[in-house]
Amino acid sequence: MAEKIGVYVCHCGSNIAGKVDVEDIAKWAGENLDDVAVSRDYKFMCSSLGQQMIEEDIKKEKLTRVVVGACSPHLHEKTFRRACSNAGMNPYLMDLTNIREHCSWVHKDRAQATEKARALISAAVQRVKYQEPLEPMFVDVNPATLVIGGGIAGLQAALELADAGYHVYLVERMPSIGGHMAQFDKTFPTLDCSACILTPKMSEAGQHENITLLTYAELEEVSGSVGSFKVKIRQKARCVDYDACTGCGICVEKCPRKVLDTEFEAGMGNRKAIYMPFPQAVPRVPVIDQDSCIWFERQKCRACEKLCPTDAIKFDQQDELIDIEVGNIIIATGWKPFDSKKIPQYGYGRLANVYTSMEFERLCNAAGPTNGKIVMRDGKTVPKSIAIVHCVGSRDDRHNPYCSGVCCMASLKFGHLVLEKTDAEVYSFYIDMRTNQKNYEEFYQRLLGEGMRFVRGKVSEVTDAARMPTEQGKLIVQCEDTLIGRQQRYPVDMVILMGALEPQEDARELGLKCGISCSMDGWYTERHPKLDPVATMTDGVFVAGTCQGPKDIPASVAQGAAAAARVAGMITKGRVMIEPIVATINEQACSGCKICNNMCPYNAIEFLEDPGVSRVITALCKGCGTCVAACPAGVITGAHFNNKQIFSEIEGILWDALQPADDSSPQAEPVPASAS
Amino acid sequence: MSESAPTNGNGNGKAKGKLAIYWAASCGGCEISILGIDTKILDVAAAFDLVMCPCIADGKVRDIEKMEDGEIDVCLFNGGIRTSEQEYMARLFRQKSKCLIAFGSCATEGCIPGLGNLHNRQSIFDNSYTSETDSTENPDNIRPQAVTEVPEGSLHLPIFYDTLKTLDQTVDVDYYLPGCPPESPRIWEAIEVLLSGNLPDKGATIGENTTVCDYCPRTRHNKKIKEFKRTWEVIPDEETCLLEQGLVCAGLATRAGCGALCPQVNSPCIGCYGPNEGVEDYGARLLSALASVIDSEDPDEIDEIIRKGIPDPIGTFYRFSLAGSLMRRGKRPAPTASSQ
Amino acid sequence: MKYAYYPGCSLESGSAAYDMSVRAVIEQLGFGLDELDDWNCCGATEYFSQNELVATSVIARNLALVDDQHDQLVAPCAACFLNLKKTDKLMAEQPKIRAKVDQALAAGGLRYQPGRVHVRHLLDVLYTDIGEEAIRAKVVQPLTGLRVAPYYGCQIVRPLNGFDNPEYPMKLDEMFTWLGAEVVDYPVKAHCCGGHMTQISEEHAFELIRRLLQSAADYRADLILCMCPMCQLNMDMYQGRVNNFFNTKFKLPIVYFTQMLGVALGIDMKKLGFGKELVAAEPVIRAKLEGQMAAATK
Amino acid sequence: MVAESHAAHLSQFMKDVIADTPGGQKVVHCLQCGSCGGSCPNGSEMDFTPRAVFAMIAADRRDAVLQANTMWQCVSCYLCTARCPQEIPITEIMYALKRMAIREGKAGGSDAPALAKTFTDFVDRYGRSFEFGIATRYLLFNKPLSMLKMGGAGMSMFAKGRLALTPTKIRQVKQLQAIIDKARELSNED
Amino acid sequence: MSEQVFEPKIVGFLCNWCSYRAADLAGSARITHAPNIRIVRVMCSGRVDPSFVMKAFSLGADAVMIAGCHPGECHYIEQNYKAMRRFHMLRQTLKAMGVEEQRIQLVWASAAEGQQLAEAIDKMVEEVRELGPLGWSGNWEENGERIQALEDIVKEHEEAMEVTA
Repeated sequence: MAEKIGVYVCHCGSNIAGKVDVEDIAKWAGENLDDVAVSRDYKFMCSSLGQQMIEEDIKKEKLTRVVVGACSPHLHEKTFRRACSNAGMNPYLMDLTNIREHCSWVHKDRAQATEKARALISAAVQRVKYQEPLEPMFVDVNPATLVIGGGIAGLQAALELADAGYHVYLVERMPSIGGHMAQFDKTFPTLDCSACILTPKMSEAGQHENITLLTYAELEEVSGSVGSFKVKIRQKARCVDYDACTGCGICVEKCPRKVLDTEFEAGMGNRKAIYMPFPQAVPRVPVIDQDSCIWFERQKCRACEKLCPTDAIKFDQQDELIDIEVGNIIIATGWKPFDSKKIPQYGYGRLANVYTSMEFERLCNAAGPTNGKIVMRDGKTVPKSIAIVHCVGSRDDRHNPYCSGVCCMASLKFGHLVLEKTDAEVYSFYIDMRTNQKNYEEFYQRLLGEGMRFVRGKVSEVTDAARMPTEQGKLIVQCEDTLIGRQQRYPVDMVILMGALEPQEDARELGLKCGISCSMDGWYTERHPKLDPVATMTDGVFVAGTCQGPKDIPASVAQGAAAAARVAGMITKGRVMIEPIVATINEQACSGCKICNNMCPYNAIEFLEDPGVSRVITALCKGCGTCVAACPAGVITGAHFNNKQIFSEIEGILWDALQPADDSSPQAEPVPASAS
Repeated sequence: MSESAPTNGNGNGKAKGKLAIYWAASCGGCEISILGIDTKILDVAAAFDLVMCPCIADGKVRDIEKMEDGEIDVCLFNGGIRTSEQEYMARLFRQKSKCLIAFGSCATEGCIPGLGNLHNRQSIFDNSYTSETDSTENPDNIRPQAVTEVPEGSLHLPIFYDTLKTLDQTVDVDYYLPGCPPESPRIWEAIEVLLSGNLPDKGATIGENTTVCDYCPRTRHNKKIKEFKRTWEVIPDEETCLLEQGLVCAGLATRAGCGALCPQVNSPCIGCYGPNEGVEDYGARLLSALASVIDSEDPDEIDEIIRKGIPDPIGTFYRFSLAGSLMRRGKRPAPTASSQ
Repeated sequence: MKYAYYPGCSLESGSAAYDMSVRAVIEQLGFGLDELDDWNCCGATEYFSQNELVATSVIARNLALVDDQHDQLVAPCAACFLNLKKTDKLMAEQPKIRAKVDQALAAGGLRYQPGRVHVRHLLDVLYTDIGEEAIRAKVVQPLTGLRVAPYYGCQIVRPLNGFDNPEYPMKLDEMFTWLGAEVVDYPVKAHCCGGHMTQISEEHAFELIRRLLQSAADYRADLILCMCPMCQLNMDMYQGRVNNFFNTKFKLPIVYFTQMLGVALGIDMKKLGFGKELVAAEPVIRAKLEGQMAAATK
Repeated sequence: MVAESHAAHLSQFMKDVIADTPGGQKVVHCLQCGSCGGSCPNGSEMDFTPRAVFAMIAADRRDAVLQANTMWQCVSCYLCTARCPQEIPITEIMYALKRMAIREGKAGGSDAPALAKTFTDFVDRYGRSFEFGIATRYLLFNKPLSMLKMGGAGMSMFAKGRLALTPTKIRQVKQLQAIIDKARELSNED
Repeated sequence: MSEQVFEPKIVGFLCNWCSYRAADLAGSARITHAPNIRIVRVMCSGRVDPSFVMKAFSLGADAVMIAGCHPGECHYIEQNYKAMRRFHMLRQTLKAMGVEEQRIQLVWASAAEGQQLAEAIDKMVEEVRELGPLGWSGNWEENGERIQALEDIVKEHEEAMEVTA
């Protein structure tokens, strides 16, 4: 039975009509394309009047299919589907073709743009004939949520959800929650003490009845999909009985093995083989670092075990796998600092008094290894001059092309702390000062007033090769002062490298487990950079904080809260709709060749041994269609993107390309009459 | 044409039906396969009068020409259309038959003669008639001519086309019977269907809707291919899927019907039974499936694996189906001049 | 495939010591290096300053002369190495330049397919292809006690070398630890020696040379190892004038790394071209290695 | 990469520089960070640092750039290129500016063009460079005074057998000259 | 369209998540590019069946672009690698049929790369313009002598009839 198709071409004001002859196309479609019953153009098809027009036509003209030529389906597909639904038509019998973003907005020549729009409309008309009614699927949402990462973003998200009454599993790789923020001394621009504002949140999370804290634990595996994820967590062996330990700290005190703390203290201080990373750690349960512990090294010592008043030390503890079920996942895994050794001309690792910014954070932290005294590597000399080098590994195509965003403000903070605590001169070597958040520019002004010196120029090198007596024994920072256009050398005592914020080493790997992707530079990709910044392309997986890109504390907190709000919304609604765009296998025809099974990264294609055929587990299928294209027997169908639909679309899109004399169709032949 | 069943002459007292078998560009193997139905040929003879079968019985074109349109009940047409005479015969049988069946791989998808579509008339003739080729002795460089003048008048030879076409690219076809050749038991099954009167929809392939793998007894695991091997390079293990051993086995894309004869004797399927039901392009399917399981994410390595393992992609993917594929042929330089 | 050798003009005259020591060392290591027949000058930086196409065509002739038996072209001179490598890259990546260079080469009856020849610096070949094990095995005179300052200069390590860090190279440092020398890790080892500036604006060049000598002296180096004729020339020939100009007293021998490698391999110093340098190296080396050298000769 | 569609908006000088430098289109991405000017071993002697030159190119200050000493002070050490965060082929741009200055007759202030010419003349003729000939001829014509200063070192070099008095000539010098002639001819076509 | 300039018709199969959005972005940023590409949206470059490409060629397309997320960034984790493998196999096969390599291109463009996609399209259009029309849909037409020959056969047979009659 022939379809009755309605074609609706939108002017979008002059956005489309300015470059595409929409009236002509609507008329042409009505007259020339098969099965088109109604064809109209209209000023704004997405307006309520435009939608109403479509709805009325569906009812009055008994349309069976609708084609809209307007903007991107990413913008208004839902709108027009709803209109069709309202008129009683299955929404999947509508096709929206993009004659704005892909046509009128990007082509200069009106005639050419019109020709292209015609082809696109023709394609949609051919395609829509073969579209099939589909029913959306719904799944229930498990109200528990997994938050990965116990930094400030993850903490915020966890607390928001827990306070709203929902259960949260908070997984943190380190022995304590707190993240990078716990390492900082002050926070810009307000200069309030980082620990003072963070630790209340940490202990709240530690005690919250709705939060299950899993520290010293990592995500092992995720399966399932939005609403019902099944997650495996690896609880690494602490060698300390979590429940028995009271956190008294005797074990730490008595442990004879000191090791360099490259994590919390950024290599500036030591810790014991059994340790809590810092005094305010949550939970207050130490862990044994098996790589440094004398017992694990040569089966001697056991001092901690002997002295523990509650017998909490368990050397034979093993890693444990914990299975949990959640409805949503929030990833808040943060960042790692750039390895400044990658820029050898800055001398880090070779020149003693070149510091990374994390090292300097610990150096000026009152709870740090020097109790906040700013001294050089010898542990006593107070520097007389300090150079702060911006953009170390940021804004640099050889390392990270992006701006790390927070370093300008962090340098101002460092400048302030140095000026407050010492008599040293502070130079800041910058390319552009970026201080564009609330009260940031004011902070810059403040530092100008405090006498911090600003040199506009990217530092070329830091060297100990003196050229003149005044440079002897100093670190010389060489750069072009671009504001005066001359090469300059600044002899200083200490250099701080403001290293870039980089994605975590295993960000891609974790992303793969959760089914989300990273952009070129390794940060997680959000669903939409402006309008959907915490959702991802995978339903039920959200991102918050710096794992999505460099950002400061206020932005991380805001994102953590935003992600929590999105999850809370899903939980409140109770069920979630899944697009019915999935693959199905015709099991009768399947020969069980097993080409498709490995095609699916979601393990959505199972092999049924008994009949020897494959079957798609609909709930797991994400609808990419890769198996459809791979099936050698052609027995897998991809809903809404099946072969017939796409072939027809290709036919339509090339309606004007076919050679006039095509002798392939026997009917068009001049058949010579046989002798009779 | 397919609305009415062929006349059933099986002792119902009705007149016997008329059966024609014809060959165009083909090897004759299809006729041999018909004879392979053995004593059942007697049943066929009981049901039909054989009005034409150049391979095994006498029959005159002019007798066919004299028939009424639709007078022949069933025509089994094998071979592709390579010359004007073959096209004429295809049209003639179309006109005179109620039910025209593309019989065998050549008629359905072009088969081996269709590989000529990588060339054109000029290059095929050059190759066939030039003394420079080892197998040809033609010192006077004599070429077939479409028209030869003799004292008695002009003699005409059919012209040779640049492109071999399948039967359905030439005339309307009612049913398809694939295979190179169609296996005798499948032929008998098809005849039974025709005799039963319980006909499938027009355009259907009379055969199975599954692939050779369904009949292949080998065990299958994960498919990941680092290297495609040529048949002479390995003696395959007899238990495991040949493709998983690196051999290009076309069984997964090829319609069942043969009973997986080749894989059962340790030889990979070459795809003679053509595409499965509903597949538009056999080669594209096989190509897509094989490429999908290449075990590399490096473009250069992928290219290398393909170049090394599949030096002749057309011969691998389109051995039987080039003429019937979406692309139909290789790029033709320019239409050849009118002289043959 | 075999290695072709492109000595470059300097090694024919001014830097004969480099050439002699390269050949001696290669022979001692049992490695084949066939001199490219009828090679021409790489043009240093001078053609590129005037006409890019002529520059690349002149260089491409050398690449085209490499026969089918050879797929590696080894250059010991920095400028030659960079120019050969740069031309191969330009031809590979810039179709317009390639088309014209093809035409120019054709005028001389030659052809070059970019990428066919791998241009290598000698250090890379010694370090990577011959390698630590083979070199260590042949050391008969360890350089124990000798403080050497490896000097890489600029063009070898930047920007196309692909075998070492362009900013802080280490391969030569490592090689000399194999030989037992004390390697001085001084900060200017990849800074510029002034290149042809000595010809154009010598005061500026003197300052650049002074920085290098100063830093090596600060780090108490006994001698500077170099791997480019121009660097050797600038630091050696001009050392006296630098001293006059700045009123300094540098007396640092500047030798080719292959010369010292040769010493470690036990090759006679005459065969290595010692004595051609203006700041004499032999006394310094003998003084530092005396005891051992005597022991070795026994 | 500069999109073709944007190239129209660049200054004429910028367009010329891009056209004359392989990979030169990167120059439009200059951030003005100054890591080139800061790194240059000769940077303190330059009229304008490379960074400033790029700003001047963008501002179409052709004469000021081509008459400056900047590119002639370049020693081709590639340190700027290695450090440029935008991966601009700075050394190659310096070569391009040298060529443009010579072509447009603006390279007055430096001896470098003369040295370059002397050098390549010898190579054109012999196929090899000839240090003694280059040095004497260049100094004779350009810096007779410094020849006296050089005398001592030159004599020592000679004494050490490091200065050849006769040039080496390659066998197929005709072939080389044919290549050079063809290349000159082709480069004049643009 | 101008008579002199050949305007190639290119069918683009673009991934819904990246390159299709890149084309959207090119639109909202008004990055003009050649109108010769006509876009078919697929959920993933992994959905692109080689037969889609062949279908497009057989129907008269001069070139086909397949565009997906950058390797390692696939919305469906790794399906673009499958697209890559098929693309290479397909390109080799088409090459054996005489279709120039430039007529089938695989492009990676993230949703943020409107500019890059537009450049890739422009570059491809120019390359294909240089190659000229593909004209595959007329590739199997026989020349006029075919009809003549068929008519000759009919006539000959008629004559033969007459003789026997």
